[in-house]
Amino acid sequence: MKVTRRGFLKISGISAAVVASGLGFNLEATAAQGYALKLDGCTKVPSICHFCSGGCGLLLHIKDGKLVHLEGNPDNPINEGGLCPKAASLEQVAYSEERPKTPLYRAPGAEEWTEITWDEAIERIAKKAVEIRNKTWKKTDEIITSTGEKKIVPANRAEGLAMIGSAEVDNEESYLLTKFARLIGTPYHEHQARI
Amino acid sequence: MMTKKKVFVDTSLCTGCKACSVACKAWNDLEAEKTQLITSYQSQASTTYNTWTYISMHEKYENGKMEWLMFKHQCYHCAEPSCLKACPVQAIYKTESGYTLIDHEKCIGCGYCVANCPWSVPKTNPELKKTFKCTGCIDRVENGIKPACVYTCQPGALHFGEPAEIEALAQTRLAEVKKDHPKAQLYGDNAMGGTTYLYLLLEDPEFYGLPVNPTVSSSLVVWKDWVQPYGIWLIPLAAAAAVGSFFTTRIINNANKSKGGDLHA
Amino acid sequence: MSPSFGRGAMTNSWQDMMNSECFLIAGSNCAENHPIAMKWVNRAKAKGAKIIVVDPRFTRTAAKADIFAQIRPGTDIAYLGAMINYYIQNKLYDETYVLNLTNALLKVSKDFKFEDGLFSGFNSEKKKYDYASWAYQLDENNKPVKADSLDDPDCVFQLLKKHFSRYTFDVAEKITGIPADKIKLIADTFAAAKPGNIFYALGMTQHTTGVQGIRCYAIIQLLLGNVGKAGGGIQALRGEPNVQGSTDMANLNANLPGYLPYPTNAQVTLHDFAVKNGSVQHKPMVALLKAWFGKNATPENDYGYGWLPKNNPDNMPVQSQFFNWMEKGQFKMLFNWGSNSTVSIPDRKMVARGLSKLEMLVVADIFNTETAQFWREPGIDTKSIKTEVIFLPAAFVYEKAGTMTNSSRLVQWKERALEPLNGCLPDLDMIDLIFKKMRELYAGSTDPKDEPILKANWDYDHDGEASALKVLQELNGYDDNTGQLTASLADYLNAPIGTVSTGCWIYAGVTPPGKNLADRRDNADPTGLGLNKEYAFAWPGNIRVLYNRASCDANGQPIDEKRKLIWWDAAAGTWTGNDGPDVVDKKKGPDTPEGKQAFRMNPEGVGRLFTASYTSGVSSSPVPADSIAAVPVRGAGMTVDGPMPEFYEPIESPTNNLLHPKVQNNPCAKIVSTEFGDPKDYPYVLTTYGVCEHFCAGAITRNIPFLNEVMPEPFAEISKNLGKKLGIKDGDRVEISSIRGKLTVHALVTDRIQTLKINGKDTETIGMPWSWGFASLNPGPSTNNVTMNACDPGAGTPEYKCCLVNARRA
Amino acid sequence: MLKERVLRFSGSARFAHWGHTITFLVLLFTGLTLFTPALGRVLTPLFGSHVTASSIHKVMAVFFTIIPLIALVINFKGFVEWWKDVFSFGANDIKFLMVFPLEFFGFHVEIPPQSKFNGGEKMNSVVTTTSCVLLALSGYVMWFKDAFPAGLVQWCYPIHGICMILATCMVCMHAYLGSFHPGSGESFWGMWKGTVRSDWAAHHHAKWYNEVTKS
Repeated sequence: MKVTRRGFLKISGISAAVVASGLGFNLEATAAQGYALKLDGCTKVPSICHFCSGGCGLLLHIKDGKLVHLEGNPDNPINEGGLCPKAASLEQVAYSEERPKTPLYRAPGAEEWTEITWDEAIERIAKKAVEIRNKTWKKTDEIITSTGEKKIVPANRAEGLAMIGSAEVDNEESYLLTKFARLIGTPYHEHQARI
Repeated sequence: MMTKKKVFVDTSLCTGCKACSVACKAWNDLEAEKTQLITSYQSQASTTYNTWTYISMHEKYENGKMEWLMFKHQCYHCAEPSCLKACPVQAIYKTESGYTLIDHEKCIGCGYCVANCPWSVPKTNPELKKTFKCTGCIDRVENGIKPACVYTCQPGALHFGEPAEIEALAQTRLAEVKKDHPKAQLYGDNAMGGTTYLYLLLEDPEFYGLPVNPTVSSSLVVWKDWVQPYGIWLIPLAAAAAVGSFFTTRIINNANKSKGGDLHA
Repeated sequence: MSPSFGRGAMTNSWQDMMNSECFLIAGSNCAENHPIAMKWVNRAKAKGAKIIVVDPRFTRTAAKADIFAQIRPGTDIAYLGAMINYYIQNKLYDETYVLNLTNALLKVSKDFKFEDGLFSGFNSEKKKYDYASWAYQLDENNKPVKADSLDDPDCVFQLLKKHFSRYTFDVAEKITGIPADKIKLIADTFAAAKPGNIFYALGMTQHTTGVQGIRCYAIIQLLLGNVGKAGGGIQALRGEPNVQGSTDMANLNANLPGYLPYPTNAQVTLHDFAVKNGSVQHKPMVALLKAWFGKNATPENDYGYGWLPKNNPDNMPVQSQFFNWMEKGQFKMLFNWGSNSTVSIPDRKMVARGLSKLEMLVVADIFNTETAQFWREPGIDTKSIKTEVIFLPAAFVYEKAGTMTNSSRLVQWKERALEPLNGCLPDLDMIDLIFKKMRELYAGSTDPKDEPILKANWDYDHDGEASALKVLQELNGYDDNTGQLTASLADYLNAPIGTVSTGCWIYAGVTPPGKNLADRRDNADPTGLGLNKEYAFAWPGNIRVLYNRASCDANGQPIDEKRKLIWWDAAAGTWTGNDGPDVVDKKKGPDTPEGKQAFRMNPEGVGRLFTASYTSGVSSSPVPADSIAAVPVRGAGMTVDGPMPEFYEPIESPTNNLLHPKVQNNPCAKIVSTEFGDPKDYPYVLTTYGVCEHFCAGAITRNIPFLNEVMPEPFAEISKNLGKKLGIKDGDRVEISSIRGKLTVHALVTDRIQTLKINGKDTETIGMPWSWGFASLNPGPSTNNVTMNACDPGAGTPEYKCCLVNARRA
Repeated sequence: MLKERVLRFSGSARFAHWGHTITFLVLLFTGLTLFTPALGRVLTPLFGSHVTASSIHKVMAVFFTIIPLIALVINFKGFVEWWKDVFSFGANDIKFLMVFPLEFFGFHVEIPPQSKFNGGEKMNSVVTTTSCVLLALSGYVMWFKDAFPAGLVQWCYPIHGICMILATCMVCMHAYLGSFHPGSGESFWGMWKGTVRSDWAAHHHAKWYNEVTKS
């Protein structure tokens, strides 16, 4: 048994607090020794669920920088502590082995990922974005006005850059995505709100 | 002192979201299991040593009306539990809050409780040789927090509290639900001396695959109340008879000898 | 909703659901996809509220319903139209509300027509409408002409009555498969128990007629007088944690933050923009430019307006069209933030085709998604794909500080709870680093094209990382004169143009000096109505129930004693109440024209039963040729495919349009897929959806073992009749195929889907969840192999909810 | 004549008897650890732990089942004869059982002529055979409880216990009678060496002795 050992030890800890008597338990001993709570000594940090748009409150119980338990925030008036199965499972993301440990790079034609550093990743992205931006810059458009004339107007678009933003990130991030996209010249900025 | 507690499972409000099962695993650090769909949206077939509570789903289509009923399974924490009675090493005990717990220091994983629970709730981990089941989140309850399943339930199908309050709520809900579901009934209040988990069912217990009138089985009564306390004395009795015979035969023989009697051997 | 009420957002809140007397849940399966809703719905139910569920399947939500109706996917407008018709014919509407708070009395141009399934003004070449004939009759002050009574043949009410008179219960039954008497029962139940609340989600939007379906809801709620009231309204249950916020922040090509219209290439100057969009958009645009370019934004340089890239309105792809554009070679590089298109785009094979043509794909996500690994999907020739891919591991929600905005516009702040795992970064830092690196690469450039990058106001550093609070404060905005954060929305609105900045004007007031209102934790609810006014911050201006002026009578007093939201305090001369008053001006009482407006974001100030084209503030006197054009005040939100809803068959449908055979589908729909199936080969209607245990494309949830346990695999739900016909038993494998692709999954043969009688013919529905893909701990076939990509013309949402398929035992 | 011996038990029968004796005793003591908590407290330390006790119990259970099966295969005829004899309960056997208690405690009584097995031995054989079969069956059901209906499994617990008690009682009596009872001494050698003294056989199992000697 791999993971459950922790649970087993905890439970044996609980039952160890109960002194056996003729019937197998002793009420006074139970009351006196109590049941250890794994939340004892944890700091509580509220957060918000990352799934549907309910905005249910999460409460993370943290000890020594480690997540001990995650459950609903009883003080959040939306969910009053309740959580759906998705939210209730969120502690399994915190230390998931499935989460990549570094930025990953896949070269053209490659069949596997290569691990790269953050510096290298940012450098590669920025250089490529500058290259494409320069290469595909569209300075003007030709339009037909309401009176039927042809007119050259500014376009200022980097036609080769596109961005799929996100409903999965925070407002501040989402806002910076919009700002970033428009500043570098792409109006081709969409996200999964439509789907 | 912790007073007795009760949990009300209002199946009429349960949406079958399974958050209770997930929250139970998260709180108790239970391992996720590999499953597949069984029927409906149900993937967990029974309690296991890593799954202490789960939802079963039951579909019914009659006269053009569809019903999709949910049932939450976990340890009922009976007042007079069969498992406790069956346990040969007194590893199972009751708390003052009404919970039935397994002391894992003592538990030897023999599985006697597994076989004798009317709902087959406890399950033995063959590697650890320990038996596991819902603890009612005793560590939370004793520290003034609701059990993990009750705490997480969003649709409000689970309620935790003092017995009187819970029973009154159950009666109110029953009266309400009866209007639409004439077969609605409470379940658990009369079973096994009264269970800690009290249910509002929308159909007969059989519909959910539940024993209608769960009691301590007669086999367990025969075993634990007759055979074990009284039957066992036959052995010393037989042994005593043999010992008695050992002496009486010799005494009588000696008497016979002195009378000039004959010896068999 | 925006064209009807003025704002597109969910009108009420989750907690407010407990105040309802009746729910019409249609196009939402909230027990599965918004489980929190059931907490509050069940509370209302316990108090006696009725629940009506209309869905193609008997769902976990339906399991809690008092009335359930199984509908053929994509035919909602038919039965909703019948409800509207029934309410009008039988005078079941709230007459006071309709007369005072809607545009029922306004007269529409005599040029307006509806014939053979088309409204007047259709351009068949562009597949677009010209709105000219959808206008009001205007008086000399450019105000719409008001009829004397609802009987005036030109008034909106009569047009509505005439339009929907074709929608009888019998017609609706033939189209939808719902028995006529059940539709009547739904209509009666919903009209009888007020306030009534309507929920919808992707079940309504993911159609080529999605916007018009929502318009039906708006019309019903306006007729019944349910909007602006506690327990009433229309709840657009948004699908993702911050989809409200990301829409507010304009991760969309047609907007800038705060729902500003995106400037098109014809709007060369800021003035052009203002003329086109009205003064109400002019000010926030200037404030936004000041936020973006700081001191470099001056009146002299049009506040840097010229630096914005301009949209070419003839050529703007929505997300599901992006991949076609890549395949055609226009896009060379794609930034993809937390989105898993390889699983989520309908007719998804086009995604890999598109991504293969890129020079570089950048994916930021928590887990290594199918999209990041598109080049190694089984069956793909990996070596031939030249796309460079960079995957950036992102911090999870509790590993970073920031706000998210929930469906009911509640902006909630969270602190970082855990350090990011493995040193991964919040998306905020990634964007910050990439931008700063690009700026470094452009340093010293004198090319005008590089000016927006070099002149941008971009400084979010704090302790060596980007600070979310600094960004939130930029959203809130600053006052130029004091250099201080703007204290409230009112302060922003009252400031002269060009003196305040805000990155998103509707968030103004979220961080007044020294405070962060999104981080408020006082959950007190003194009214018991679930307003929780001191908890976090709801835009706009902390209003919890939108349009709440409609909860008051003509004297400004609450109509519903049990559910008091706001009122006019005559003694104090101000609007006040339990909620923030949603009024034009708090000081303007119910006897002023402003004080009567319940829908202040509409140019008419009333709810729009008919979405007429109208711009307020335009002078009717002609503009002198030599002077510059005057700036109007506010334009109306339009529904591009008609001012009133009309039923059209889904693009792939098993039957013909009963109302107008010549116009089978929405004439404006954006068609993206290239292959369409014939009902003869693909006789069954497939509808797709999510399940409670997984989320969207499953990139996160399929990597969570607990969730894989409770929902281990995808499946197809079929009726027992179809099961018998195809020889499929519960638990067998079934192959579902469309002309676009196929997949094989576990079959659930169930009574929860019944055979429907459509126009006299038996019609089968098949249901499948779509959250699986080839990667993760729990891989499975993607349902979007078979779905079809054709979008609603207004929202750009693809029609996931219906396509034609075949099925066989596998 | 005094020195003459008659073959009473074949090798396979003796193998089965003693094999069963050993396995039964081990099963009994390992099993009793779980019978009542008090017994458990006393007996469990003998085996170290419940886990060891239960492992030994399971291993022994297999031998306990296999041994008679092997014997059955080797000497099917012998088994059949045994069963034929023990299950043919006649008037003499009843008479034997009626007077046996007196004999048991040492009173001299007239015993009617007995076959190869006397009424007591027959009863022992019947009861132990039945108990052993039931013990084995119920034991396997409890061991592999997932494969059987819950009701059946539940009944196996008392059945196992009852059979254990009956079998153990029989074992006590049988062991005593076969060894220390003054009148049955030679029967021990019958099972140990296989042969018994002719005179003892003639006295105790006249019917059988007559049959054997005739043939």
